Order: sequence, then structure tokens, then C-alpha cells
Amino acid sequence: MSKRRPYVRSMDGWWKKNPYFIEYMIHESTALFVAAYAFILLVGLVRLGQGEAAWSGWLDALKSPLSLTCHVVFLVAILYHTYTWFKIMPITMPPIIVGGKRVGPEVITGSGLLAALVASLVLLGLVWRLAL
Amino acid sequence: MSENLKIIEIEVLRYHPESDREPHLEVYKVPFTDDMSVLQGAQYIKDNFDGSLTFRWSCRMAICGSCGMMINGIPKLSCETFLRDYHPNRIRIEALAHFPIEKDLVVDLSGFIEKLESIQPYIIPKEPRSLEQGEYLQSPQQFNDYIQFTSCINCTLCYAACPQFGLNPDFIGPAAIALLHRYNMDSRDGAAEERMELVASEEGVFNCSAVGYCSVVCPKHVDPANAVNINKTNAAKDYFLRFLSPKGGSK
Amino acid sequence: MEIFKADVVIVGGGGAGLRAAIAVAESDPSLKIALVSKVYPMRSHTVAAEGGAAGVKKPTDSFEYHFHDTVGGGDWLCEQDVVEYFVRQAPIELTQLEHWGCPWSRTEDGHVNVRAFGGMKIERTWFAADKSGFHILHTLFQTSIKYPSIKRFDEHFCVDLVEEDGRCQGVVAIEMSTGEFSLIEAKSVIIATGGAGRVFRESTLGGIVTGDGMALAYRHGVALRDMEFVQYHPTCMPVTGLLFTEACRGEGGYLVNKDGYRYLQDYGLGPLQDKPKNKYMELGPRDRLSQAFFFEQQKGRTIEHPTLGSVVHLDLRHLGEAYLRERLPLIYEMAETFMGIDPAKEPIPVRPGVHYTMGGIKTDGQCAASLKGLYAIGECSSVGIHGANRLGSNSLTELLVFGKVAGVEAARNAKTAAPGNSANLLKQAQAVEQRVMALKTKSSGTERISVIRKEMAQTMEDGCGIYRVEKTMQATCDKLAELRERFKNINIDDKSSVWNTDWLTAIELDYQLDVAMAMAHSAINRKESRGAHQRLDGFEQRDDVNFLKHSEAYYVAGSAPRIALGDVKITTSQPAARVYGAAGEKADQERKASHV
Amino acid sequence: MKSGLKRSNAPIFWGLFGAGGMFSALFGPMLVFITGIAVPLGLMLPANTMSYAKMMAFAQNIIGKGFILAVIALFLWFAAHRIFHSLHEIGIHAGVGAKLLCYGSAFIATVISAVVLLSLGF
Ligand SMILES: Cc1cc2nc3c(=O)[nH]c(=O)nc-3n(C[C@H](O)[C@H](O)[C@H](O)COP(=O)(O)OP(=O)(O)OC[C@H]3O[C@@H](n4cnc5c(N)ncnc54)[C@H](O)[C@@H]3O)c2cc1C
Ligand code: SF4
Ligand code: F3S
Ligand code: FES
Repeated sequence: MSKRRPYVRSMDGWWKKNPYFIEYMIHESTALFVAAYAFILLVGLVRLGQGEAAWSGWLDALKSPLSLTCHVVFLVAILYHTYTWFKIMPITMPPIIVGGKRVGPEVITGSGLLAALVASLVLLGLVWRLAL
Repeated sequence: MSENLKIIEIEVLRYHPESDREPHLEVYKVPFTDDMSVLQGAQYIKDNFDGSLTFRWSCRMAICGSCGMMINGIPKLSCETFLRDYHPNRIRIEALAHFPIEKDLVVDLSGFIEKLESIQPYIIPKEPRSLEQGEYLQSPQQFNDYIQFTSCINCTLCYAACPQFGLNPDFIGPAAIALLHRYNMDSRDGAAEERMELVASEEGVFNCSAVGYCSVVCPKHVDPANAVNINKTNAAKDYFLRFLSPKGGSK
Repeated sequence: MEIFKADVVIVGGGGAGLRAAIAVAESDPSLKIALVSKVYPMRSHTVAAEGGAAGVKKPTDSFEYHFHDTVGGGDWLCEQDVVEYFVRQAPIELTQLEHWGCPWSRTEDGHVNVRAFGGMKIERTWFAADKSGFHILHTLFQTSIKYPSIKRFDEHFCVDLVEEDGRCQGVVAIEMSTGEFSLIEAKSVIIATGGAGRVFRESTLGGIVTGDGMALAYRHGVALRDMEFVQYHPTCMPVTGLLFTEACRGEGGYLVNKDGYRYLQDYGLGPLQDKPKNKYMELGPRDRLSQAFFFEQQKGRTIEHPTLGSVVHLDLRHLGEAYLRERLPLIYEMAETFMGIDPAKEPIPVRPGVHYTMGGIKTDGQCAASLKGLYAIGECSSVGIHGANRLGSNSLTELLVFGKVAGVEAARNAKTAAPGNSANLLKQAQAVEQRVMALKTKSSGTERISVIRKEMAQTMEDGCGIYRVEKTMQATCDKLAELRERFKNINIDDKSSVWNTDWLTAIELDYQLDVAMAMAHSAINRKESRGAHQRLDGFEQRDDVNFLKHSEAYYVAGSAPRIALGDVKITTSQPAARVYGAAGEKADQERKASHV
Repeated sequence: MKSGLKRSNAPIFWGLFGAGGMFSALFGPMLVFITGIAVPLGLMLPANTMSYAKMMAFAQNIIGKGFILAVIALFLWFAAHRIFHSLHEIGIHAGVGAKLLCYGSAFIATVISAVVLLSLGF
């Protein structure tokens, strides 16, 4: 009879054991803020469907200090999401070869962040034009 | 060797299945010189204090892949990690995380080996070629497509780094998928489609949530996270192609 | 006891064992193959080989050249008919490996590239950067997975052979994870357990290179041949003994002494060359380079390092970082991590270290040992191609060429031989189990395994180093006899069953002592200087009259081995002066002239 | 190769996750800034940027509908996927329940958005 008795360690609290994992959990948790924000927009959309009064109510609610605070938090969290999303991008993409050399991860992350910046400015510009 | 030996405290997670109910820490005071690796520290303990301390090792030059351990909580090859970098603090060594401990620093690797075997890690020729015809030709670019993924030494540090493997031991995991990718990307091989079944299965790539730590700890710069994540895209393409054309995609 | 019935059992999962397993599987898929290895196959020490594997590749090269380099390099102690076969098969086997996926480094036009290596007239060393052994081993291991008839016994430690009516009929192994014994019956047994260099001090060799298979065959009456020939590699990391591959010199590295002088020009390897030139200077054979180090040290021209001892410098700086990173990436990393040296900026301190055992289990050209049904291949064997000194990159090729031969031969034998009497074999296996268990359970002595091991290594270093004299060799023989006695009084701290490496190390030490004795006694018996066996006590010359002979060590229980001399097979190459550099070129021309 | 492998249907969720992750990384911060900070505070943008009329016009335009749906649905699918994984990661193995809750919410939100957008007319 075999005397083996392999010991399986528990995974409890694994994410607290290494700074790398803590960071991972933080960036994963930005999803909560994305969800919250999308939920607010969903409510807004429903209100829009209910007519002008409902919509104005929603707009007013956005002006409350609570809402403003929340949105500042969302902004920070989602900015962090943007940063980490592009930070991970190099590992998720097939290698890109330019001029016989592999494009480095910093370049990919950098291009992603640049794209986000451009997208944001374009969005702002469009909104501006529509609003005028 | 210099005369004035320094002393470092090495804390070892010990577990003897025949006498211990669960692992426990023991501390040893080990004299060391600046060129001594953590592995040599463990050997010192075995040679001088307790012959029953158990760990795997062989090459001492970071190529055989035997000597992985958690060193202060980080998976590393003990033969290329040096005691001097931890002194004067205490250093803690434990069996690689996420694997069952057989004894002391030795873990059960049978699951990992089965995974390696399951990915068809051999050339299934695209075009057969006889020995008289000589070697297959490979352009520098074709060579570069796969060479990085050939350098895996099967040290399993990436498994000890991957929480998704820890949470689901059935996950094929970073190194095995990197090896699978190595064969898929080799211009001599034509079996990427056959291997897709495994890639796309419940044990396959979608267990990975792009934690990425596997690539951080990999001592050979294999970048297994990249292999896993590229194959997510491949598997997704295959999944949707299946609907579009009767031939596209595997089963 | 678990019993497994195979047709062929292979002990050793290194390059040689894996190649043999594939050969058996390919020659007859119905044969059951058991592949036993004390480590997972890809951990075998083949993994550490850096430089590459020799096989004629260039149009300017020829089988004759490879033959002459090998035979001359071996100081004419080679079996020439075997070498002839070897050089012809080499390119075929290396191509086969390419078909199996080995990522050989390539030229721009997509062909396999070759590099220069010590003692080789033409560039013919196939390489995969400086991880050739790693890639060969992983390619073979992964390819072996394709064959369902190969059943692996990973992390199983082989402790003995079983035989019946003068035929080897299987092996007994310990499953390391449980400590339990199994009997693996087989009609053919192939030993592929690698070298024995760990009987010396820290060397280029991994912890598993303990000569187990040699000792197993030896105790069953098979001769260990040419055991005195132990190769010192000239460029090892001081203290740890880790290797800086010969490819460092093949790519153009210099060896310089404390005056920055390329001293090899003083040792018959000149004149000085700027670019690497085959068989000149740094590309001379290993024995000559290690010997030159010894004399430089005698003359006080080595560098005395406070912690590393006497060293010379391996200078790669002129090759530039980019080139070094491409061609010698592992070397670059090793210098950085282990020594804190950037080889593009500083020279690397090096010294000779034990690297390879030329000798081993005596076999014929078909890898068959004198015990019927037993075959040996790879570094543990002596099939006859290395003679008194192995040329770098010949041994990786040897694993492939003779791995295949042994596989085919073992398969053939398994199909014709009758199976053993299982009851009888089991009885033998049980006796083995009792004996090996007793080593653990009855051990209660005062000797520490590590102490005996260190004393053995020290005495081997003292008596069987680069240069040898009768007195110290005798001292080594005596010391080994003493250690054999003291071994009876060891203590094994760990008495448990699961993963008991303390116990396994003791078994290995037992093997090592036998192998060390075979080496030391073969050495003292060879009263001449040849290849890696160099004497300073009146036998400085080669003596073809009395010693153009193989040494054969036979096991004698409880005493020193019996040493006999065996004939050497000469076909076309008569012994001549072994010269390199300009003198070598001249000799080559003369030989050619006399042929036309 | 192992037999009896079950094909994972993760690609659907993973695809939505990836799209949502990318969409939110590109546009998320600016959207939050516009709808949650700039407009309520009257910063930078004209006061009537999100007036009822303008928003109705936007929501009745086909591109506008698409954008609104993409933002709400993809953001939620992205978040649902991550949250579901995180629950598993911190050891809450609610299994099918958690899965239903996460992806179910995203699904319901998608349906509601689509229904409202359709009801707003073109
Ligand atoms: C650092 C280094 C660099 C080298 N570079 C080159 C080079 O560039 N070119 C070249 O041609 N040669 C080179 N060599 C030599 C060459 O690599 C070896 O001679 C060769 O790899 C030996 O292969 P093998 O299959 O005989 O043994 P190994 O690869 O050592 O395998 C031995 C196997 O036997 C098993 N084994 C041993 N004992 C037991 C036991 N008791 N029970 C069960 N299993 C057992 C082990 O587990 C292992 O699987 C180099 C050697 C070293 C050390
Ligand atoms: S991928 Fe890297 S970390 Fe993982 S087993 Fe291979 S070499 Fe080790
Ligand atoms: S750490 Fe694990 S989750 Fe993926 S990126 Fe690496 S396999
Ligand atoms: S001992 Fe081989 S990798 Fe560390």
C-alpha cells in the first residue's frame, strides 16, 4: 500500500499573498465601476423613454453631490481600467513584426493609450458639434 | 572561499507524509558565500543537518527545470537565485504553489506531464519528406514564428504563478499551451486544427483571465501568457467560423 | 512487488535512451517498451549540452575527414570500423531530428547551419543556438510521446538487473514517489544512464550523473572499458564547474593568461590566428587545452583570483554584444547571473573541469554487451568512437546514431529470445529488494553520506586529474578502498518510504565508489600518456607497442578490479603523431600525398 | 489527445467581454466625464448638450441608437464577465447561480435597452 499522501494547500486568500495579485484584483474590480456607470446610463435611457419630465429628473439627479462624487470615482477607476487594458494588450496579441523586428510591449501599450486619447478627443469633439 | 562566512537563516516548509499531518516551517542557520545559490543552501542543509530534506535538482545551470521553489513567495529556480540577495533577512523556501506537496519541496507533477502529453507535442508533418530529401527549409521568419516557444524548460514556475490553475487544476495551463502553440506555429507542422479541440475545450485557453504573472516568472522568457491569449483569439475565430462554413473550424 | 512485462526495457531517458525507445517503437509497434528514468526524461543531463552535434554537412567536408578527426582526436584508441559507421550515419540522424522538429539554427537561405568545433577540420557541428542538447532532448522526448508502445516509468530508480542462464531478463526499480519496488521483465535491456563524472568534484555535470548503469553492468560481470580517460573541459566556471561551451571558442573567443597572452601558441597549437581556424589555437582538442592550462599554472602565468583560485580568461569582448546574444545567449546569461560578468565588457575567468567519461560499458559495434540481451548506449557505454579523448560534439551525435542501432538490435533480439521464467526472476527481484531495503533499515552507522562523497571526489581529483603520477594514483586507489569499507558504516537519516532521496543518494554513492575504483585502477595500470590520460612520472610518451590497447576493468567483489587489456580495431588509420596547428596541417598534407 | 473533451462556449462571453473592455477603455473615461461631470456641472460643454430634445434626436438616429446600445450592453457584458470570474477567484463558487446573475443581468439590461431604443422610434 502506497504511503503517499499528497498535501493540497488551500487557495483561500491567494490574491492577498503577492503584490502582483493585489494589483490584478484592483484592476479586475474596475469592472464594478464600469457596471455601475452603465447601469446609471441604462436608467437614463429608460427615463428618456418615459418622457421629458422623467428625463429632466434624471439629469437633475446627476447634479447631486453624491452623483458627482460617484462619477469622479468612476472616472478614476475607468481611467485605471484603460491603463491596465492596454498594459495587458501585448500579451494578448500575436507578435507584430515591423521591419524585421518585433514591436516591443511598451510600443503596443503606448499606441493603445494614444488610441484612447484620440478616441476621447474625437468623442468630445463630436459631442460638442452635436450640442451646438 | 573566504574565511569570514556569513550566516543566513533559511526557513523551509517541511512535510513528511508518513509522519506529519500538515506542512510546518523549520529554520536552519546556513553559512554561505556570495556565490552560493538557494539550491546550494538547501544542499548544505541536507548534507550537514538533515539528510531527509527532500527536493529535486540536477543541472545547477537553470536548464533542466527541476529545482523550482517558492522563494519568499515567488516561484523561482533555486539554482539561479542567490542567497546573497536575501541576506541579512531570513529567506523562506516552500514547495511550488498550486501543486500537491509529495514531500518537503517535492510536488506532484504527474498532472502537468499528462497535460504535456495531451497536446500532441510533436510534428505532424504538413508535407511528408524523406530523409534523402534532406532537411525542411525554414526562412528566418518562419523560424522566428515559433522559436521563442521552444525554450520552455518545463520548470512549471508558470503554473505556480497562475491562480487560474490553482483554482482549476484541470486547466491545461501556460507551459503546455505554449508548447502547443510552438508546434502550431512551426512551418513543418500541419496539425493546428487537430489541436484546436483541446484549445477550445473546457480545460482550454478560456480558463485564463490574462493575469499574466506566468510570463513574469518564466525564467526562459517563453511568454506563455502570450501563447495562451493568442489561442483564445484563435479558438474564438474557430468557434464562430464553425457556423459560417461547414468545413471551417474543428468539430 | 509490482510486475510489468515488457519486451524491451530501457534504463535512462536521456538522449540515448529516448532515441532507442523511438527506434524500438518504429521497428515494431507491437513490442512493449518500458522506459525507466530516475528523473523526468527532459531533466536528463543531455539537456545541459550546449555546443552541438557533429555530422558532415558542407560540400567541402567528407566522411573521411570526420573519421580522421575522430580517430586522431581519440589518439588512435578508437574502434575504427565503428567510427566509419558512425560518421556515415551522423548526417542522416541529424536530419531525422530536424524532421522531428529540432530547431537547428539556420542560414539565411533556410538550411541548417554548422559551426566550428575543437579538433574538427571543417565546420560540421549542427547547433541550436547554444542550447543544442536542450533542444535535442526536448525534441526526442516530445516525439516519443507519439508512440503509444512506449510506457514510461518516470522517477523510477533502477537498482539492479535480473538475469537467467546468462541472459539479462529485466530490471528492478524503485518508484521514487512511493519507495516501492517493481520488477520489469524484458527480453532486451538497454542501459543508457549517462556518464559518471560526479565521482569528481563540482564539474559540468548535473547531480544525476553518477554512473549507475555502469556499476549495474559491471557488477554483472561486464567490463568497463577505457575508464581512465576522463575529459577535462578547458573552459568551466571556477568553483561550480558549470560549462562555457566550446562554441565560445568556435565563435572566436580567445584564451589568455595573466599577461593577456594567447598562451596556446606555446603548446603546439600555433601560429596565432585572428579568426577562428579549425584545429588551430583555441580550436585545438580539449585534452591539449586543459593540459596547457596545467603548465601555465606551473609557470605561474595563470591569474590568481582571491575566491576563484587559479584561472585564465576566456575573452569574448571582441565579438560584440549583439553577436554574443544571438549565438551564445545561454552563455551570456550564465556569465551575468552566476558571475555578475558582462562578457561583452569583461573577460570570463575559467579553468578546466571534469566533463565527460570516454570509457564505459564495453559493447560491440551493435551496442551489445557481453551479457546476452544487454545493450549499452550513450555516455555510459564504450562502443568505441571516442578512444582516449572525445571530440566535442561527437557525443550528442553518438546518442542518436547508436541509440537507433541499439533500439533496432534490442527489438530484433526481443522478437527471437524466449521470455524468462517469471517465478525465478521474481525471486531474484525480491532478493534485490531485501538487499536494498537493508541498506536503509539497517543503516545506523556513524558515517555521513556527504562526507564519503566529498572525500571520494577529492581523491579522484588528486589522483586522476589532468596529469597523473603513480604515487598519487596509488594513494587514490588506497583511499577508495578505505571509503568502500567506511561505506558499510553509513547512516541514512531518512527511514521513510515516500521520496526518500537520502536513501537513493546512498545507493548512488555505492555505484560511484565502484566506478571510481575502475577509473583509478585502469589509470594506474596504463603506463603511457595518451589523450586524456597524461603521466608525468616517466611515461610521458605514447607507447603503441604495449598500450595501443583498451583497458578493461572487471568487477571483483570485495576487492580491487581486475584490469585486462583488449585489442583495438584499426582499419585505415595507422597511429601517427597527434599534431594540431601548423604541424597538423603539414601532417595532413603528407598523409594525403602518401595516399595518391 | 484526450477524448470526450467538451467544447467551451466561452467564446461568446469572451468576445463580448473583449469588445466591451476595449470599448470602455477607449471611450469610458470621456463618457463618464461628459455625462457625469461636465454636463451636470456645466463645464466646457454647452448647457443644452443633454437636453431632452437633443437626446431624443440622438436616440432616434440609427447611429445614435447603435452607440447607446453598444455603450450600455457592452459595458455590462464586459463587467459581468469580469465580475463572474472575480467571484470564482475569491472563492465564491456560486456556480450556475453566479453565472445566471452576472450574465443574466447583462442580458436583461441589453434587452431593456433595445426595447426602449426601439420604442423611441426612428
Ligand atoms: C555541460 C555539458 C555540455 C555538453 N556539450 C556537448 C556538446 O556540445 N556536444 C556533444 O556532443 N556533447 C556534449 N556533452 C556531452 C553529452 O551531452 C553527453 O555525453 C550526453 O548528453 C549523455 O547522454 P546520455 O543519454 O548518455 O545520458 P543522460 O542524458 O545523462 O541521461 C541519463 C539518463 O539515465 C537516467 N538514469 C541514470 N541512472 C539511473 C538509474 N539508476 N535508474 C534510472 N534511470 C537512471 C537518468 O534519469 C537520465 O534519464 C556535454 C555535456 C555536458 C555535461
Ligand atoms: S513557460 Fe517558462 S515558467 Fe513555464 S514551464 Fe516553461 S520555462 Fe518554466
Ligand atoms: S498567469 Fe494564468 S490566467 Fe493566464 S496569463 Fe498566465 S495563464
Ligand atoms: S537544477 Fe536544473 S534548473 Fe535548477
